[in-house]
Amino acid sequence: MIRLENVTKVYPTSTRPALDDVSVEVERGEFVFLIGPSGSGKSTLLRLLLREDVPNEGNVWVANWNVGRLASRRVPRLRQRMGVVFQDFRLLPNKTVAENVAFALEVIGKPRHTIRTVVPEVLDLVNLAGKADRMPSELSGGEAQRVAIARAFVNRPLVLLADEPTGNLDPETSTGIMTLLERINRTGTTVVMATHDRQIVDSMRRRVVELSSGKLARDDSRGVYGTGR
Amino acid sequence: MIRLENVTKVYPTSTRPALDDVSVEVERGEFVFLIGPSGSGKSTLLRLLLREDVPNEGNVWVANWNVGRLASRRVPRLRQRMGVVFQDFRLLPNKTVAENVAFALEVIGKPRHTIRTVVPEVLDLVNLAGKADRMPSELSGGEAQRVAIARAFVNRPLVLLADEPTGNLDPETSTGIMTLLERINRTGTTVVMATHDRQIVDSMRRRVVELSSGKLARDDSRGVYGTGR
Amino acid sequence: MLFVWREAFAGLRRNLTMSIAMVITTAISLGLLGAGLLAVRTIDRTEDLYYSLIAVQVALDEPTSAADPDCSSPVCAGLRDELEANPLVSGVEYESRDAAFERFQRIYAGQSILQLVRPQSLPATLRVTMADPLRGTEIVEQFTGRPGVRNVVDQRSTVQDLFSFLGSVRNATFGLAVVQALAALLLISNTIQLSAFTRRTEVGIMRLVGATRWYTQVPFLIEAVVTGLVGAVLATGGLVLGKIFFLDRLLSGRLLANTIPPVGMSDLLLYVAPVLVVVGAVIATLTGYATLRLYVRT
Amino acid sequence: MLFVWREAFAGLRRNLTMSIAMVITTAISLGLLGAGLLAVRTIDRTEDLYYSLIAVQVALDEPTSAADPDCSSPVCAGLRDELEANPLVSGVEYESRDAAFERFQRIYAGQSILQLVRPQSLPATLRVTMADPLRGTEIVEQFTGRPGVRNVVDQRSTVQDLFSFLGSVRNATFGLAVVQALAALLLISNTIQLSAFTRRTEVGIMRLVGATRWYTQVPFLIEAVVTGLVGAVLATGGLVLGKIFFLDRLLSGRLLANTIPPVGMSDLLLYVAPVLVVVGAVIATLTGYATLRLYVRT
Ligand SMILES: Nc1ncnc2c1ncn2[C@@H]1O[C@H](COP(=O)(O)OP(=O)(O)OP(=O)(O)O)[C@@H](O)[C@H]1O
Ligand SMILES: Nc1ncnc2c1ncn2[C@@H]1O[C@H](COP(=O)(O)OP(=O)(O)OP(=O)(O)O)[C@@H](O)[C@H]1O
Ligand SMILES: [Mg+2]
Ligand SMILES: [Mg+2]
Repeated sequence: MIRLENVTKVYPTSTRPALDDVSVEVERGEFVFLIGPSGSGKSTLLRLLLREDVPNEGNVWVANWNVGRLASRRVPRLRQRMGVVFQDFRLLPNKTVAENVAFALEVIGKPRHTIRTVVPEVLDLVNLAGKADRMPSELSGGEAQRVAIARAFVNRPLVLLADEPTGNLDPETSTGIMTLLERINRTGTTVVMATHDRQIVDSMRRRVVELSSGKLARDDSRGVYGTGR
Repeated sequence: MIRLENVTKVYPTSTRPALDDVSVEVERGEFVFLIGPSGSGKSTLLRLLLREDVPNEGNVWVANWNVGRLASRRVPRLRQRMGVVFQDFRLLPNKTVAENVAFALEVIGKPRHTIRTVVPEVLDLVNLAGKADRMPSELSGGEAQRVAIARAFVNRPLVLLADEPTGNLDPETSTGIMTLLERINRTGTTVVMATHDRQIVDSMRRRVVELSSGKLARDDSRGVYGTGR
Repeated sequence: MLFVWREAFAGLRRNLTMSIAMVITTAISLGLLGAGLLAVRTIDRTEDLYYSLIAVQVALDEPTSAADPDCSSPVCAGLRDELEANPLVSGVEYESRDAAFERFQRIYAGQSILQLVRPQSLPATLRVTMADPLRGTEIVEQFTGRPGVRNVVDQRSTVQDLFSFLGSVRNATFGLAVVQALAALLLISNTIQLSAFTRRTEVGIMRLVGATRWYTQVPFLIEAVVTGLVGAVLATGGLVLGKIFFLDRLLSGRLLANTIPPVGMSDLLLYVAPVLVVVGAVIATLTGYATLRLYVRT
Repeated sequence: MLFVWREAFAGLRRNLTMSIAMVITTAISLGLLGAGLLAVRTIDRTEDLYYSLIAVQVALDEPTSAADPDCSSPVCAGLRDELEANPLVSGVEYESRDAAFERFQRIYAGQSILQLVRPQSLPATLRVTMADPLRGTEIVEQFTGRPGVRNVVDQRSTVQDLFSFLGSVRNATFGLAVVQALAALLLISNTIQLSAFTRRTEVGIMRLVGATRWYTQVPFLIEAVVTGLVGAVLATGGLVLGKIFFLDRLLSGRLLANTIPPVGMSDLLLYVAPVLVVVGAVIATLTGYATLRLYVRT
């Protein structure tokens, strides 16, 4: 489903590569934790998968797309099959919670009546049924994160990328989110989640890919967070 | 230093109060963890201290200012004596890392040469000495958070408010940040920190104020995160 | 599709003062263009009017003028026949001294110069209509100094002054229209850039969620085209008001009356207005498209 | 302080096309205002010119005109003395038939009407300069029909046409200037709102870090004032070009030559330009200030 072949990414203003000769393969339906200290390149890896940026060297494959070499006008189709939860939410500020979630469906041309039934279901799933008409600025950090998850998941993507989706959540809500992601994963969606949350990684016992200064440091099929601290 | 007297805050678009009759007092030089599940009102409490919003009922005192009743033109003076680390960083997007930190000094009219010596020191303290000329968009999440901390601390505030300053950090960096905040606290600065990080709270053994649905649920002088999960 | 229109009008509304300024500037620009077109049209009209009137006048000398009410004298008839035979000439008309005096009285009715002129000072004239009005000088050369001829005048040169006046007016309006159009172009381009800029985060997010470039950009284009069209309509309205309250008064004022033909409402609505609408829409679309291609990366 | 200027110019640069559009619109508006002021000035000048020239003309009858080269006949001398004694009259000048013919030849040099007029058809005239040009009709009434008088004409009324023409031009330029000023105001106000809007996150953060309202808003105000000033300078430049390439040609063109006095460069630079600079700066400042108070909350 996802394959990185010797991928290197150097940001123009930076001297040290953010990703350095990384090769990883993720099968369809896998659940992968992406860990590593701050600045180790986790977000960068996810950005390459989404074609927010292109690698300097190596190839990035998602499904059958060679993401790094995709023509710009093909990019929307790729993204329509992926769901993303960003570290900083990235909700549309002028749309309500429900409209934000609906947008991911509008973009792929889903008919109105489908949207009207699917959106409330998904909001219910993330425990935000009562806040459908709030604007993003009127949400707490954790609530905004759950809206972002709802939007990423609503169009049943092939791959779901999540960049620290529990970063701003209390342990209880985090557990809820993880249960949700597991459920999504069980429907066949490949999930790649960058995280710092030791407890979650340790308790779930899924595949762990660790980056360190842009290099692949570890790839355990049933890993824990690590030995530090 | 900080005193909340029966403070209630209801957002216009919301039915349930975000803060409900909360009374707390924090002495000069204290270190307080503010905990509670997502949406319990932590950020709201900090917003009231900073006069980003005013309470519907009750009084908020910071030093000798009655914050809720302060004339608008006095607000800048209040804020100049406080340092804040926001949940979403809030760095100035068109200024470099160094300029962002310098801005907090410019605002209080510090002379140029002072700024030129103090800023690199503080950046060194948060381990960002090499990234002084980066733009905020070129930072990883954790790096941005450290810039925010540097800016909040650079003008030696009376009170430092931090809204989940370790939310996006790996355990190691988190420990570094906490050491930093403790050091700042030892210089006499009152620190109020909202967090979800169980490990940090449990290991530091400081005062813990817990909110639950806007109500004060607990106030332990040497508390732990709680019993859940 | 609905989304696209919703966004376009939201864009215009979101920034109402900006939209108004943009529409006004576009309207003034198009209005000036329209005024220039009207000047051109009027010049054409005036030329038509004068060219049908303009003739080479062969004034006859005193004896012939005094004695010949119908050009029956051999001198007059000879001149007339010769003129009629000339291939440059399309027609010849005889105006006797009495007829000339009557016309003079008509033209200068109520003006003090009338008191200075008596019938005896006016000559009888052969008014020669030219097949090609530009070649009047040839007739002048041919007939000057002939027996019975007092002098020969080509009226064309006297009308030239009027045309140079109208030409100046046209150039000035076109000049202003161009400067103003520059402002309008910049404004339209700018509004789009700004719309795109203020919404760059939003559009960026949309693109990340899988929206196509077309989907996010068409609203901006519609904003531009609507501006162009509304501007054209307002410009036409402004010209109608200008015609009624300024031009009609100016041209019926005594200084210019009977020298410049009035501007017809039909010229305005059937000739100028459609041009403005088309120009407004096309320019706005092109500006919008170019701006999106060149400046809007997201 | 340095910060403030840095931000203001960064603001203008950040949005260059917008700034240009804003400056052009302001310049055109001020330019039209200036053109209107010039028209007013020209009307004043023309009035001055004509009021000093305008006189009541007492034309003498044929016998007196024919016989009297220096107003020495009793009829003429009597009329002159009586006029000079009249308190409404500030001066009387005698123009003999020959002098009148010379002047006529001078004014209409090269025009066909010259051929129609002979000395005999022109009367000798007493040109009466009025102490109060508006009361010419009283002289007309008093002297019409007196022995030796052919007729009495108050020239003022004939000049009225010219003034109504100039008045129309003035009204049209002022009208356009007002509409354009509206656009300029909206644009300035809007640019500030936009500057503030695009920077609202930034300004919000600055305020949270303790910046005062003044500190964050003054850059916007400076942007507006700079626009107003640059607009005024460009407007003046445009008027200078307009004067050289349009107005001078128009007024020296034969249709209007010798009827409207030319517009002097000193009028433009010493009278109109300072007004434009002051108006531009003041309006921009007020607009900026009002916009910040009313629309910019942060
Ligand atoms: N746009 C950019 N321009 C230049 N350097 C960048 C840019 N984005 C990230 N970097 C650098 O690349 C490195 C990796 O960044 P990345 O965001 O991938 O880290 P991360 O693992 O997501 O960290 P965190 O856990 O703090 O979010 C960092 O050193 C960062 O400074
Ligand atoms: N501007 C607003 N308008 C309306 N409701 C708001 C607004 N801001 C916050 N709320 C609501 O107030 C409640 C408390 O929000 P707050 O941001 O204080 O929570 P929090 O404790 O910081 O949560 P988190 O840990 O998720 O950041 C939430 O239910 C939220 O939906
Ligand atoms: Mg990251
Ligand atoms: Mg919060």
